[in-house]
Amino acid sequence: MLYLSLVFVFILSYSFYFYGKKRALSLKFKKNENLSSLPDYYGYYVVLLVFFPAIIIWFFLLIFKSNFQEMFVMSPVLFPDVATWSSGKFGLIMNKISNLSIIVNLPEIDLTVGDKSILKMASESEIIAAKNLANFDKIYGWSNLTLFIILPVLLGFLATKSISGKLNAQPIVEKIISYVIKGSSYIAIFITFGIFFSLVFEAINFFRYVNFMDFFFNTAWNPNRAFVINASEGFDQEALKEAFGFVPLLTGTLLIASVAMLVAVPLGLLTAIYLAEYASSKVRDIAKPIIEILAGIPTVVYGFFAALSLAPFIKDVGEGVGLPVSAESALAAGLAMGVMIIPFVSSLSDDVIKAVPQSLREGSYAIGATKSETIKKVILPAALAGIMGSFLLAISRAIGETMIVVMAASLRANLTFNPLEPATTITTQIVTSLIGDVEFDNPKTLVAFALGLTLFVMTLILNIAAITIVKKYREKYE
Amino acid sequence: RDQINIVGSSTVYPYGTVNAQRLGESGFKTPTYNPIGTGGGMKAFCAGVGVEFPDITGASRPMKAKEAKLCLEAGVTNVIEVMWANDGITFSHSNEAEPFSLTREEIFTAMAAKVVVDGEVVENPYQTWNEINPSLPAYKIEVLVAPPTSGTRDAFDGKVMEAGCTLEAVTGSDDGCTDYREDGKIIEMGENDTLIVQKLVEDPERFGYFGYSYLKDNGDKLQPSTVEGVVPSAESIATYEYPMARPLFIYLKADHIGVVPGIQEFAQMMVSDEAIGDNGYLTKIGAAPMVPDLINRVRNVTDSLDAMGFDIAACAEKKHPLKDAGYAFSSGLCK
Amino acid sequence: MVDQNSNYALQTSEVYVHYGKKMAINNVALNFPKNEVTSLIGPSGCGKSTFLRCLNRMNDVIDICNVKGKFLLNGNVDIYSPDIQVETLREKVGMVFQKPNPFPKTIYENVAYGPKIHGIASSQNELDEIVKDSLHRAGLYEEVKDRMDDIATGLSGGQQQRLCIARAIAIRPEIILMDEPCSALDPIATAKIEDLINELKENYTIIIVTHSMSQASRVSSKTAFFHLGNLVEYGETGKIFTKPDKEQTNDYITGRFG
Amino acid sequence: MVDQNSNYALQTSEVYVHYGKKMAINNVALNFPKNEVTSLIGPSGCGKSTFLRCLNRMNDVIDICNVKGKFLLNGNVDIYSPDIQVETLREKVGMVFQKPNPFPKTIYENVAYGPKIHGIASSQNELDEIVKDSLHRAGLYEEVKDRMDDIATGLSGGQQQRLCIARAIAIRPEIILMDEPCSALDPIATAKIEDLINELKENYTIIIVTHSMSQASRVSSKTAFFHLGNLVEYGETGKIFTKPDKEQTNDYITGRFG
Amino acid sequence: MSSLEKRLAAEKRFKFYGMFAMTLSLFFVLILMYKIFSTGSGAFVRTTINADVYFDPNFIEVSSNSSKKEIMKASYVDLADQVINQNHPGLDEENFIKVREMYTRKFDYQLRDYIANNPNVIGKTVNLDISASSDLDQIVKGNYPRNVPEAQRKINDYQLSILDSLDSKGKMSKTFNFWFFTNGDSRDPETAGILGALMGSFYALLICFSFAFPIGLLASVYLEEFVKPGKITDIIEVNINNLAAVPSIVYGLLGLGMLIGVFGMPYQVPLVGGLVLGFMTLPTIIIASRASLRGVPPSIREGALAVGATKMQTVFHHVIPLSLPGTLTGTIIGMAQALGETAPLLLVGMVAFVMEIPGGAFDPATGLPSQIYLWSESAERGFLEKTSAGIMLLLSFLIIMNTVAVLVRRKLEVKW
Ligand SMILES: Nc1ncnc2c1ncn2[C@@H]1O[C@H](COP(=O)(O)OP(=O)(O)OP(=O)(O)O)[C@@H](O)[C@H]1O
Ligand SMILES: Nc1ncnc2c1ncn2[C@@H]1O[C@H](COP(=O)(O)OP(=O)(O)OP(=O)(O)O)[C@@H](O)[C@H]1O
Ligand SMILES: [Mg+2]
Ligand SMILES: [Mg+2]
Repeated sequence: MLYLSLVFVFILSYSFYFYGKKRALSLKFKKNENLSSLPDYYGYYVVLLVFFPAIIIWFFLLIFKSNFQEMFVMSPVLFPDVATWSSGKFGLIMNKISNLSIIVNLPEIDLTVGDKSILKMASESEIIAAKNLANFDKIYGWSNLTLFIILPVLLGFLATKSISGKLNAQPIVEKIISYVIKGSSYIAIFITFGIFFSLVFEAINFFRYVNFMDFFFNTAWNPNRAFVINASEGFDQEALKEAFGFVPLLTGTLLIASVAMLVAVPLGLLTAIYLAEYASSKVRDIAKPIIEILAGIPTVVYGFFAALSLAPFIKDVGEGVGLPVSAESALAAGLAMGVMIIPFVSSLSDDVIKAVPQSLREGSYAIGATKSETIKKVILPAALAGIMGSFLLAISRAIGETMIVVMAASLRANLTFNPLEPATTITTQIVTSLIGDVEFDNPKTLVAFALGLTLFVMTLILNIAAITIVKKYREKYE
Repeated sequence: RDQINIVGSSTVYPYGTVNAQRLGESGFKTPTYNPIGTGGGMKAFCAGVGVEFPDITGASRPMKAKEAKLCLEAGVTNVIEVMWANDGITFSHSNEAEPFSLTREEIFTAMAAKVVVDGEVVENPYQTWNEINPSLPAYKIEVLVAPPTSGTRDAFDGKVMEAGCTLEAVTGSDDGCTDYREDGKIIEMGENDTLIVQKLVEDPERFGYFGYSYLKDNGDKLQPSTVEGVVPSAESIATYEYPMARPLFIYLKADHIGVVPGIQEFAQMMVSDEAIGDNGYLTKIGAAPMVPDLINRVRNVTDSLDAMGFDIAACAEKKHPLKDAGYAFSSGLCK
Repeated sequence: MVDQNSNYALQTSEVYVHYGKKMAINNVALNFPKNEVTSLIGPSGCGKSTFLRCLNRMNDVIDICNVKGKFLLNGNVDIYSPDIQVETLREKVGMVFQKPNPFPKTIYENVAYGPKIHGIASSQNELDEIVKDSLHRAGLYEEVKDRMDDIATGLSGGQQQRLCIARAIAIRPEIILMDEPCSALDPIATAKIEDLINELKENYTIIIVTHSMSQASRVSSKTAFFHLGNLVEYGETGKIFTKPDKEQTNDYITGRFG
Repeated sequence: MVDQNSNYALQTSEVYVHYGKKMAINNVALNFPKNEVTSLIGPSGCGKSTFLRCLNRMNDVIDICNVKGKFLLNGNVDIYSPDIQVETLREKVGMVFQKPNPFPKTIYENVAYGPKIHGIASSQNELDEIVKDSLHRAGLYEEVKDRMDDIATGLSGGQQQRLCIARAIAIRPEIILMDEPCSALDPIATAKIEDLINELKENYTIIIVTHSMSQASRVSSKTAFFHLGNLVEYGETGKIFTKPDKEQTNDYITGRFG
Repeated sequence: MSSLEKRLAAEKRFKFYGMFAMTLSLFFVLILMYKIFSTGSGAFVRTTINADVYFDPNFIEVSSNSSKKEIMKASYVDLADQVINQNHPGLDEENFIKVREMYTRKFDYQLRDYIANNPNVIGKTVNLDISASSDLDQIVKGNYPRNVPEAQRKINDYQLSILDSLDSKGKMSKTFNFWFFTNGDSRDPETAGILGALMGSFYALLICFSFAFPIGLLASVYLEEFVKPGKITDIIEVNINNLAAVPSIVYGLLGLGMLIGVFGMPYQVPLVGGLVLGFMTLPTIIIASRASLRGVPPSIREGALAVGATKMQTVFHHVIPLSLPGTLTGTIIGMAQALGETAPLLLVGMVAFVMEIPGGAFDPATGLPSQIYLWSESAERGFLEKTSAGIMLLLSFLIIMNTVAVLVRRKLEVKW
């Protein structure tokens, strides 16, 4: 019903587009009126006048349905003390009534045990309310449908009638569309704020326990030290100081992400180049989607692969040449992660390389450049911005990955740049902290928010730096 | 909403879901269970009364006073505590290797950052088990442990590391009893027990600890060490003779009973004989039943929906009816 | 028939080119004498560019383009033989395209690109010299000498075209293929390019596609007239423009065509 | 000074154009009489394209391009006024670019695009007719009539240029700006386009950039000579080519320039 | 000449590197696929025990003319016990329990469904393949060894002897496990299916796509085509790049804090899961889309503008179609990632035990990766192969999704 009506809106809008355009054209040709806008715009004009109200109605009906129900059902006649109920209780009773409303009119045979159990616990007035609700739903459904069909159609016809040569539809339509487009890009900002606010309060709570400086400059990460001495004294301040040192997480993140990028950048970029420039279109058509699968394999698989196949292998090799390798190593995690993000580099770069105009290639070949020279000197520079974008996505993905790290590199924070040792990353610690059994306001849990916020601010700074640099090097080409 | 929503501990998850499924088979909608950890579960559970909040939370440790406070603040005043079984933490390794018989002190000595040697506190010098006790095999010391936020780790630290701690005698405080050594012998893993099992199989000299149910299902691969001479089994865990046992809980939101069908039935089923009796469906997958008087008590609770003295307001003040009852777990209640 | 005559810089015979199924060149045989300028003329779409692009195997890069025929460089090198290095070939046979296609790099780099990859310059100074000289010969130097580090795509149409000429001659090819090199140029710039061509032909062989009869007669000694993919007539430029053998040619040059 | 004279299709004055800091047009004032053809000539890089692109505000799309000046359409419409709809302007002032830029769509769609968005055709048949007619006038129809559904970028250089002309005239603009429309065309195709221009000028105003003096004198009644961003001279074509007022102009047309 | 040889050698090397890189990437796919397939294929068959089932009217509460509803509601536990007694005559009570454990616990459901489909079978005897319990199944498939001491096995010696005798009578067989495709989750591995999770993921991805694709496309169009570079674009650009680097779990926090906490959306439902995944995918799409918008040459825009198209029309008619392949690549990759993510789903409640198959975006559901994660965490041996099979299904889902996108992408790609 809900979905059907949505589909209906789209079909309706689509047909009104043609209707509006047709009307505009007939004005122009049959009545010889001068149109002040391009004919398309009259079509869009009608569409917008149909689509937006319809969508708004749709949302309205969806969101406020429960309010209407409540208004109708929760009458003080049935529930004299309804005014005194807390909203939680109100919601519960409402929920009970709507559960009941589905079953009150059913014959005995159709009732399941669960139905019987709520029937048994329902009061007389609740059952009456449920019956009311069932009736209400029926009426509401029908009235919705009519409202929903009639209003947009009516609006559509009115809008179409209102079309005249003088009506300048274009600025109206473009304004609306440009608001939509603008809005779309502002969503990114809203999401950013959303994230910021989801993190900041708990992060502040964390910093009430742990000193700012200790967090950022301590070199030991050992949340286990954060224990309560006793009820009155709270946390052992000395121990807290040593428990949350951000530095080893940062180095771990950098270490593992670098290993991953060392795998993904050359492999991905070379693959992209091969696919775009050398491979036949058949090979490209097949290989590209297959490689894209790498991005979708659940990370558990990579985790098991890294932990049970790669890590022991690295260990054996390492011990073979006399290097001390731990069974859990940043290398194993980084390698697996690198494989995972190959398609981010390969597929996206492949696309931007493909988009470089053919005439540039020809220009270079004509000078006697080899393919590889052409690629390195002409094509890659021309596609640089896009390729950088793919690196950015890849590294972002690498930083965000947790499962592989937990499984293959352990959770031990280790201040090292030796990839043969265990290491852990910021994100991994965020996840582990969040889903543990520790109570919510323990710094062990709260640190997740502080870590999240730190990471957020860090990448923000990096991005600002990046954009300032990139702006200097951006090349436009024809 | 007519479907129960359970959140909470991943330790309780296997039991809670089996029970949920049975409830579903008996004609209710099958409840859903989100394993977001005991802490996360408590937070969601205590967020308020109303259909948008969970009805039940599973916990691998008792509710803490702080959590009770949170519940109270959000108006969740009627909570029923159902302590329904016990779990044992086993210290296991591959059954390809020689069996181990350990004491808690030995485990502590193998794992702690600082230990006492000749009456002095020193950095842990031990590399192999037989250096600690010559009767043990000469395996390298390597233990896979759960992350610091895990309940299993918490329980293990409390029951083994603190109990076996030798530092106190020298330093006079229990500081550092739960500090693991940081020389790579202790490997912190995520809460992925399947992986830990596989890693243990790969390297038979490694140890790991996890819930009893994992051992049950991986009997072909793993063997538990005896601790203080006791083999972990349903009986030894139920009686707390096995020292690494802990109780498991579910908490019901009383205000939701009657609104979302099946909450009471769920709890009743969970503590019924079919579930945690000798051959019960939960017992079979690793839950260890409780001693009879506790069972009777909890069945009473679920039948009458009388919390039997558990009161969230009291809990917020660290009071609990069983706190002084002398059970091994009593001190942890409403801590 | 191709005869092994080394007086010819390029000899072609039995050339057929197809784009997919569409035929673009139909059995053309044409030889290009050394150190002379040959013009290719003919109505738009007749296959001049296509033919020209065969001569340095530029058509290889178009997937659907299929080239058949014999092509001999300097009387002995089969340019379509598998042994041939297409890069060397193109180093020897330079090309200026119909649509100017400067790289999105600086003006300097555009010209320096070829000499750099071929290692023509032994020092930075020499490279600078080559760039300057090439730009100068293409008649562009004065206009861009202060903007060497600007991106080349910001040049005007005619400037771009001259830049592409400069780029092509910077590697000093033996043969230069020019596809309407003066189409976007004013008379003066055109005259400069024609001077350049006259100067170059002392040492190089030049093949030029042009729409301007007068240009053809000014610069070239031989002219080939194409029509609908066929080589209609070939001969001394003077003869072609004064008394062609074929009716069609006559029609075309007198503008009475079609 | 712009005087409100409706005999002019376009009047411009005090036009300055800068690319970033670089000046490209320096204080130009030029009026274009209705239903006549005006040629813009001048050496490469002198700002002809730049000036032309001001007339339909095409320079708006180049970020660094900064246009100042007065532009009046039909004696009363200020084309740079904020009220003006640039699309309507461009519908009235069509343009053919120096480098052919067909859309990577089919040949048919390339031509049909303009009429479609402007709702010029009332039926599919009429649209077909417009497309056919436009291609025909641009002298391309015969060559492409069997390939209407091929992608236009597969056409030869000259074909692309004629396609762009067809595309521009398909929307029946009042003024047509042509930036070297015949640069890639052979004499016959050129003649066709010149015929087209002659035909169009009955109803339309045409401004054409060309490098060919002969073309300028063949098609245009007025000629403007640009040099280094300045308008050097403007007048009757005949006069400009026979006895120009300025030395510079004389030098240019006699080819003694630079 | 030697310089040319060097260059050609470099060319060869470069091409080889490219080929090598591609082959290596493909090889990784192959290895991972092999890993998954080798353990997962077992989940597609299940062990069955052949038995003659007499649909004894005495043990069935319904008759052949009962309505389907009645049939579905009745209990068949007694019938199931009866069948086992008939198949293994002479069991005492203790052994009966042991033998019962060899059959699937949902045996009675299997009987029920059979009757529901063939109501007139009552009173007749039919030869049926009855699903074995997962423990038995694992023994038969060799995933759990027989030769460990009895105490370490879930199937004891007595049950093994029964198994062997059934086997020697040719009563053990294997059938295709269609339950895996038609059931929701279950804690009995033999009846656990993927459909619930599949639908959950489907709805979530649908929401994710409907949110992220249009918004991503429009946002990139705005940034590339409509605003002059300046402060605002910089802010948004930094923002988007930054969002790309936000770990997925933080998006989970956002969903929990904002969507559920502030906007009061329900917990556990694909609507919220999908939106969160959409937030996460958005930057990927925007970044990819911007890169490909930048690749559209300005001359195309000028061509359209010159015939009087508005900016809007130019963009929508010419620029977007040309950039769509790149946008689609970003979408494919972003969605692939979204399909494989567990962490953000965890926080909005979509990692859960959910048996019921969701009927829409507002029903409690779990997703494919969550299901895989949950199974991989389960102690029961039978879930091991389910995990891999689940992954196989996820990959098939992914491949279908990709194929559609690739087909669309190929249709849109114009060579020029
Ligand atoms: N996008 C641009 N960015 C910077 N400079 C430009 C740009 N376009 C043109 N110019 C410069 O402005 C001047 C005038 O260019 P314009 O294209 O108008 O010349 P033109 O007269 O059309 O020459 P041609 O006959 O070669 O096409 C030239 O010096 C050119 O280099
Ligand atoms: N890439 C291509 N795909 C398909 N057909 C093509 C392609 N390139 C050229 N053609 C066709 O081949 C024929 C010859 O084209 P060519 O470019 O050689 O003509 P031309 O003589 O150079 O013409 P112009 O003087 O207009 O440049 C034309 O009909 C053209 O449409
Ligand atoms: Mg050509
Ligand atoms: Mg120009």
